[in-house]
Amino acid sequence: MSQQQPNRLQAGGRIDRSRRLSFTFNGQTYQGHAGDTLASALLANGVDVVNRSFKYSRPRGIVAAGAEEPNGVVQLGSSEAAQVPNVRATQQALYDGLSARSTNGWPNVQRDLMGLVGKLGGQFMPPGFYYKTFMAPASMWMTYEKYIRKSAGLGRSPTEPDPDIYDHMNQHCDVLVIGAGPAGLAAALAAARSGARVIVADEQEEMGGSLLDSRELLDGMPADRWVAQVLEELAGLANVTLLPRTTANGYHDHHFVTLHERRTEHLADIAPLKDGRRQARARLHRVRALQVVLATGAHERPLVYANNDVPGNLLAGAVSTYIRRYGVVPGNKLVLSTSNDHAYRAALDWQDAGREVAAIVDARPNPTGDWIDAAKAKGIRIITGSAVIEAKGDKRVSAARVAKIDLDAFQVAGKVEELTCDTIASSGGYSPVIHLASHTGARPTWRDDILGFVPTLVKGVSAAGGAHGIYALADTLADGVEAGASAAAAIGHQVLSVELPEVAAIREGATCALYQVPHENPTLRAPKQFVDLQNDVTAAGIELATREGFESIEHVKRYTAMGFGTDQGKLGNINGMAIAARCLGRSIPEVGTTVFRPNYTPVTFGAIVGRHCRELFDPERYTALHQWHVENGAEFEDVGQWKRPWYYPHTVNGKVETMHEAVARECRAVRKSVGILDASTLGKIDIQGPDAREFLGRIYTNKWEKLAVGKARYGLMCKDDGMVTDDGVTTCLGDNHFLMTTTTGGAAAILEWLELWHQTEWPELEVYFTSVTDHWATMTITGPEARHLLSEITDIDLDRDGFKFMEWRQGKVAGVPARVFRISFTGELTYEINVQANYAMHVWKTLFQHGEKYDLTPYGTETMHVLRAEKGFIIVGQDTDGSVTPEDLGMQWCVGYDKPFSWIGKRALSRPDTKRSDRKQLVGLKPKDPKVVLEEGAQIVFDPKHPVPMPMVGHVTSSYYSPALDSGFALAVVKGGQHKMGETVYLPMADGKTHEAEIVSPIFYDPKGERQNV
Amino acid sequence: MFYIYCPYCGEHREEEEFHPKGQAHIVRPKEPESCSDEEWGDYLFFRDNPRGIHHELWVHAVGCRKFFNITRHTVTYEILETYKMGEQPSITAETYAPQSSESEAARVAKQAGVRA
Amino acid sequence: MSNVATFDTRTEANIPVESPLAYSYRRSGTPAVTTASRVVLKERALLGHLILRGGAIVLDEALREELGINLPGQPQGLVLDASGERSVQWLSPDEWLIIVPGGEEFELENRLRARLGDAHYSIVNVGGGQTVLELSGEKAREVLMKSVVYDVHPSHFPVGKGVTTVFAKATVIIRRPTEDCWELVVRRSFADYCYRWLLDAGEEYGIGVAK
Amino acid sequence: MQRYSGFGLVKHALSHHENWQRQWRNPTPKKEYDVIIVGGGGHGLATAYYLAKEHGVKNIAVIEKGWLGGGNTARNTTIVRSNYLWDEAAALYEHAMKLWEGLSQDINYNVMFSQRGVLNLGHTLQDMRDIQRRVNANRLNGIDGEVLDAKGVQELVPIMDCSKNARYPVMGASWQPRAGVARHDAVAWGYARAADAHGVDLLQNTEVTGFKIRDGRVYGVHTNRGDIGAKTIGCVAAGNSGVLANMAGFKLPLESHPLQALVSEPLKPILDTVVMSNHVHGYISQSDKGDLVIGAGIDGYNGYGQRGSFPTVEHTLQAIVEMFPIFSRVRMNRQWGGIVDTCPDACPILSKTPVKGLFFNCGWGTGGFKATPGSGHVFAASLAKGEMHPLAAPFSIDRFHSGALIDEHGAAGVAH
Repeated sequence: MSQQQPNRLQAGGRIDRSRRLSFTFNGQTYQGHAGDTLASALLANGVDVVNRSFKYSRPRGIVAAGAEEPNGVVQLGSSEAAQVPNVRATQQALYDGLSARSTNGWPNVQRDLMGLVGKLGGQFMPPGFYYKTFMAPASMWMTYEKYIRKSAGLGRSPTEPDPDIYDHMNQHCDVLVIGAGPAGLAAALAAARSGARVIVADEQEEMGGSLLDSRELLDGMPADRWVAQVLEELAGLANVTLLPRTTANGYHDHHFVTLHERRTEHLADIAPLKDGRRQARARLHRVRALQVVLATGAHERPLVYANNDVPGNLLAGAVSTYIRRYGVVPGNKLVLSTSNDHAYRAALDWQDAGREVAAIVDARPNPTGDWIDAAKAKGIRIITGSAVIEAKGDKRVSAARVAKIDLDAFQVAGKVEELTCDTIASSGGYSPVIHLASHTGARPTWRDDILGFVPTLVKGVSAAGGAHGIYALADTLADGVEAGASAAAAIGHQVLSVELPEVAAIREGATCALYQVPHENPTLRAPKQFVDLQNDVTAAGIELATREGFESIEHVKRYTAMGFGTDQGKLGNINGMAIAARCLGRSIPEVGTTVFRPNYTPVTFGAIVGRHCRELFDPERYTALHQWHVENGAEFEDVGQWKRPWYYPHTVNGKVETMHEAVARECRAVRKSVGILDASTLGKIDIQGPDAREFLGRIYTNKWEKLAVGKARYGLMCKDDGMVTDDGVTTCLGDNHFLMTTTTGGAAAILEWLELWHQTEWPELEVYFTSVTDHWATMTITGPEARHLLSEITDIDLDRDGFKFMEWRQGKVAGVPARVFRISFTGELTYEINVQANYAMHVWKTLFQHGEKYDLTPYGTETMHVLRAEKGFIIVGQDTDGSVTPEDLGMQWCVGYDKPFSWIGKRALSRPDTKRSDRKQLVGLKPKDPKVVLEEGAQIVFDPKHPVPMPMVGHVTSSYYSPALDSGFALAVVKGGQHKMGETVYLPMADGKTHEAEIVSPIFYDPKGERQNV
Repeated sequence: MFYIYCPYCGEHREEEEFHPKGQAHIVRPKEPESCSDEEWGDYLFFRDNPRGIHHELWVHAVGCRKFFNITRHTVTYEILETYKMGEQPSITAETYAPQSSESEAARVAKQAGVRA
Repeated sequence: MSNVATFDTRTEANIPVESPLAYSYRRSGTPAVTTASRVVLKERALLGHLILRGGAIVLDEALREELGINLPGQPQGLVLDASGERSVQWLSPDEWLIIVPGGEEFELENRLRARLGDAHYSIVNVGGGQTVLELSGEKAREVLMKSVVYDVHPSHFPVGKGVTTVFAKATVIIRRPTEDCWELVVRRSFADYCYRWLLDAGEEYGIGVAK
Repeated sequence: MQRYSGFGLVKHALSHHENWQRQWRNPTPKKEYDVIIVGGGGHGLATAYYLAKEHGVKNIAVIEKGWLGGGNTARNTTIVRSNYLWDEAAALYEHAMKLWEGLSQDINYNVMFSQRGVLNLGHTLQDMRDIQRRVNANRLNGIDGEVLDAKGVQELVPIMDCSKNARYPVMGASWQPRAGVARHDAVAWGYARAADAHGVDLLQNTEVTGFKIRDGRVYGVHTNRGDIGAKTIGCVAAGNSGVLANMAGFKLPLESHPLQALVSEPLKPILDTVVMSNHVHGYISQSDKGDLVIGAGIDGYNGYGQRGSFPTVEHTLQAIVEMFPIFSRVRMNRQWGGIVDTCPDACPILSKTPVKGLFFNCGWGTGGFKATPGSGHVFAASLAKGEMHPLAAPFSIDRFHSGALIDEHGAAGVAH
């Protein structure tokens, strides 16, 4: 077509020659066409070297035309944020402005200095060489490692956040068809016509698979016309979803399949706006299918011969694809080395494109079949019983060395002929793509007749066509129809007949088993024969591994790194296994198989994350008062998923208070006048039923049978191992009606805990639990002025004897129906006002309207923690850690030892370890220096002079500065602490200081509890 | 990801709606105080851990919030049956044998999608 | 059931109320509904929500008498009255969600309690704790597919069905009261998260918020 | 044993690598051994090596039903650290850490132990309390570590989002500089080669089908290759421990769960430390090959299928991208699952059993790989003496009856 694209054909292929696209590779500008992949465009432009191999730095070119490509792995992106590492050029559609670079090679891929190292030093890098060296001196390893790391890796990560968005689509279907080649389309048609919900996913830019470059006719039409007809019918059916550019990456349990749809990667490196709106760069379809048809086709295997990695060595099928689909002949003179008939197409296509075929080298002594006849008819030289044993050339193939080979003796059996050429196409047969089936855990089985593994299928999955070794087009179509029809029928859909297109039968001879081609020299001395191109694994490497005793194929893989690249061994694994089998004198099935794991091809993290990122990473739960907190400058603390006000810093004289200053101010306000806390996040569970009381008695450590209507009580919950798990106040609303409160973080778990016991152990108890956490907003006003404040806006009688501590009343607050609880977590006179959340903002604001004269001060969780700690009230999860019993907390007062039912946790308290008197027990700590605020988490010792390791006897669980005491104070657990009041303990700190503290009662403030009772 | 038939909702639901809660049919001793420490420790901590058929307690946490039981194969992850609280499994390690294809098909028709 | 404290948490007084999305509207805005909007989101705020628990047979009769609606006989059932204003939804074998126009719930609770007498059941007012988001438009189903794991295909989710399921990382109830609209019953504290999620997921369809 | 060195490598290269010896033999089982180790993973091989090397036991077999190092040794995320909270756990893991530090030289096999440091992030006030508690305990136990604030974390890992915009902003971290990663396969192979050199028989493809037990004492094992006798047997079979215990007629307080992990495609060096976050739940390091190695959480159900549920992987990657927004365009190459035995207190069992002569070393949960040398070392000493080594003693099965659990759930972080 143009001078600029020396390998582009004048006509043919599925590209649009009228749409010219410009792109850059390694900084140089090239032209391609709409419909090209990056790989086809590079080949069209005669770019031979696309990369350098990572271990030996050898020049590498394009080998394949699809997902199995090991070499054409490039860095994409025209800006820093748009970088995409490790893009397979064979799967990247060309777009205008595409910018790509090789991932290895310094200073560039053409003149790579590391290549010299590879050439000279390759000898010294057998598999596992790093296990055998870099050990001395030991101190140098981190330095060695730095250089090893630098030379590894392929592309690079962007260093700026991703500008793109991604999303998920949860799909459900009757039949999922994976692959839209001949088998997949036939299966889809059969299933779709039954009315079943069908999804068809195909990884390529266009659906049609091998039909897009086929030489065969369907109903007398070119194959792609049949494809177009079928796609048109499918697209018109409401029960069918077609997903092109969509790779099935993981087959998970019970037919859950993840499909990775690339929605904009064929357009630009950053998703362009669509109708002025952002669109997802990629979408993950999370598909639950009832039936799955795997029509994933087969991968061609290259032959393993010396220097088979020099650019210009390609798969035979890829040669056909580039010529017929993209209108690109990747060279001038071809030698084809094959073990089968099918590959002959490459030579026919090559010659049809007007370029020279030097010879077809067939490993079989007497190949016969229609393709062979066609080649003969075209006058192509066929050399039988032979193979290409070595490629010549450095940055491009310059010749093929061909020789007769003895397959049984594994040796060269004749004179070597050197054929001048620039391209060697090879084919060693086909490997069904069994990856998805093996994700399910089912091991594939080897079939000698097709020289490949076929998938073992769990119920509900079927394979069609090449995916289980059926290759002839007519058979493939029939197999597809059968698979699609059976799948639909299995779930009760009536299947209509599908007439198959007429396809001429093609006579093909058997493939011979050839993996590694023998060389004149033994494998260890021959030039490198590559098995896994991306990881530079050679036949010699595999042989060496087996010599060193690595006999399991898993060992061989791991020792040589075979199959661990981004191509995951699609090209190399079977050849590698076959070589290992030969070295070990076993058959391939004896050597075993390798297990493929998801993903089939790599999947962008962003696509898996979907929109669960940034501000939607995890829900932020808000109370009904959240806006007020934001507007009033609150700093927030994450408590579970809730955003709770932590403290409210004021700006005083243009200076924002520190947390310490704000908290001190908030604490003083509560102790002196009145403060207000948004306590809406506490879990609230409505409990109704005649057995509610009995249930509470079983689930709490303390007693509930006598709690009167109108009263509230603190309760402690344990698990059956005796360890404290939650606490809170539960109120008796009616004789059969209670309101339980739980910790903020424990709400959901406790509701499930109650249901667990009710449903599994005590279904006979008549009781129901319903969460009302979100229904009620809870505002806690606390401090000496609380009663005065509340009395201004309520009709409830707040008289100290009429409405006592640990009681509740209902009435109106600020005109809103409210339940008011007189309980206290600060030790001060406290009312907790509960209103329906929709009214909360009104009530809160009304309190502030009336609160100004009382210096009503909003306070957050930090102040709440200080105030409760001054009173010795615990926070479950802070002062406990799952290893603390009620007795350890000194809360025997909250334990009903003589309750008739052996409540949850009781029995465990009498185990030897829970009975120990020297368990860690909750105490108060008074620092000897009142200015010291001990570190939370500081470890406590009795003997500060003890050498390390020092016996630790406990740790600080809560520690604050108390404005009321004008001193630091702490809660801690200390071994036997409850019997060590007044004793001194030591806290050796990281800065070398050792603090001293006295063990005291955990109640620091108002020990008699007078203030809450006023 | 499992596809689980909730015996209370009467349909298959995605695993994300459920939480596993360990071995099924663990009964809290009726007289905890008369248990030895050994018996109590066994009740608290010692569970069946079979490689094969396992009876499990699950809860349809994001759904009907009911606890129920699953008989599941711990290697293939095949769910053989689900049943309500208070019911007993019909398939156990003793009675389980990989079924004939016919009966398997019958079950799949009823609970399609649970096999893998 | 006796011995239960009932309480009308709603008042007729002219008191400002804030729906669970009040903050979200201010913070995230309300994209206008335009001709390009293929999804429309609308909050049906301040309805009366009751959770009813008990045995189906007893409750069915009471409900029919007092609300004129049968208890849904099947799991996932959603039954509406003729006006479409009142509905009862199956949540679990012993749990139902009743939604009525705001203000009717307390009276309904009292009538049900009177009729149910000493039977074992519970009725809990949860109206302050949840809100209803209505999704309509040709792409409503796509937005749901991006958000929930449950199969919302019409063949699997016909009108008259309702389920509790996973919505992004929250729990919601999804209902299909009519052909053209979906309802999400969302907990108050998660409402802002769900709102932001829906705006984000609906962006490509030009989602608009009707007020 | 052919000694490995850079010089040797050159010598072999000149002879076309034709003279490398086997790294271990493939022996025929003998009728009787002094000690049998059941399980040829890292722990089992290390046990055999130290038994032979330090305790002079001559006649040892390691019985492996598959290939050496084919269980969790081959499937973990290779993190090594010793900053555990409770004294008993810290002592055991620090014992392992000290052995790690000289391991390559000791066994003449480069296990690529890279002491690049481990960060355990804190995202909430309680996280930071727990971190301070753990680091203070580590320091008094003689284990390195310090508490960093968000700024300190950002300096160590500039590519991490430590801003306040994050959903759960990083508040700080614990930092253990001596911690790091190692090459997992090399650990198994290195111990195997070293044990073999001391005469240990490594019997692969040999599956234990039962124990020979008489009068409460073990006399050997039944295998698919015939009976093999020994009066001391140590079971170190990770995910299969429960099955083995059943064969011996007792139960263990273990449940086997899938633990998943994944790797990205290989990338040029970008992350130089190990970063772990319990709160957003993900952990990540970069292998020498360039892969980002990412660990997910434990699936909640029992499973021996070496695979778990996809949402676990989704949540993990959400956490990784939350911490490292720049990785959003990086791609996930492969995922896999191991089988981990979890104990109710997230600590292992190293213990005698009701059967005399039969010892178990199991229940490592997610902590197995990092403990490999230490576990092998103390278990070897225990088998040699017939009494549990002092560092192993607290990890007896008895604790589940007495209540003396070592509850690492509490504050140490579950993820590894």
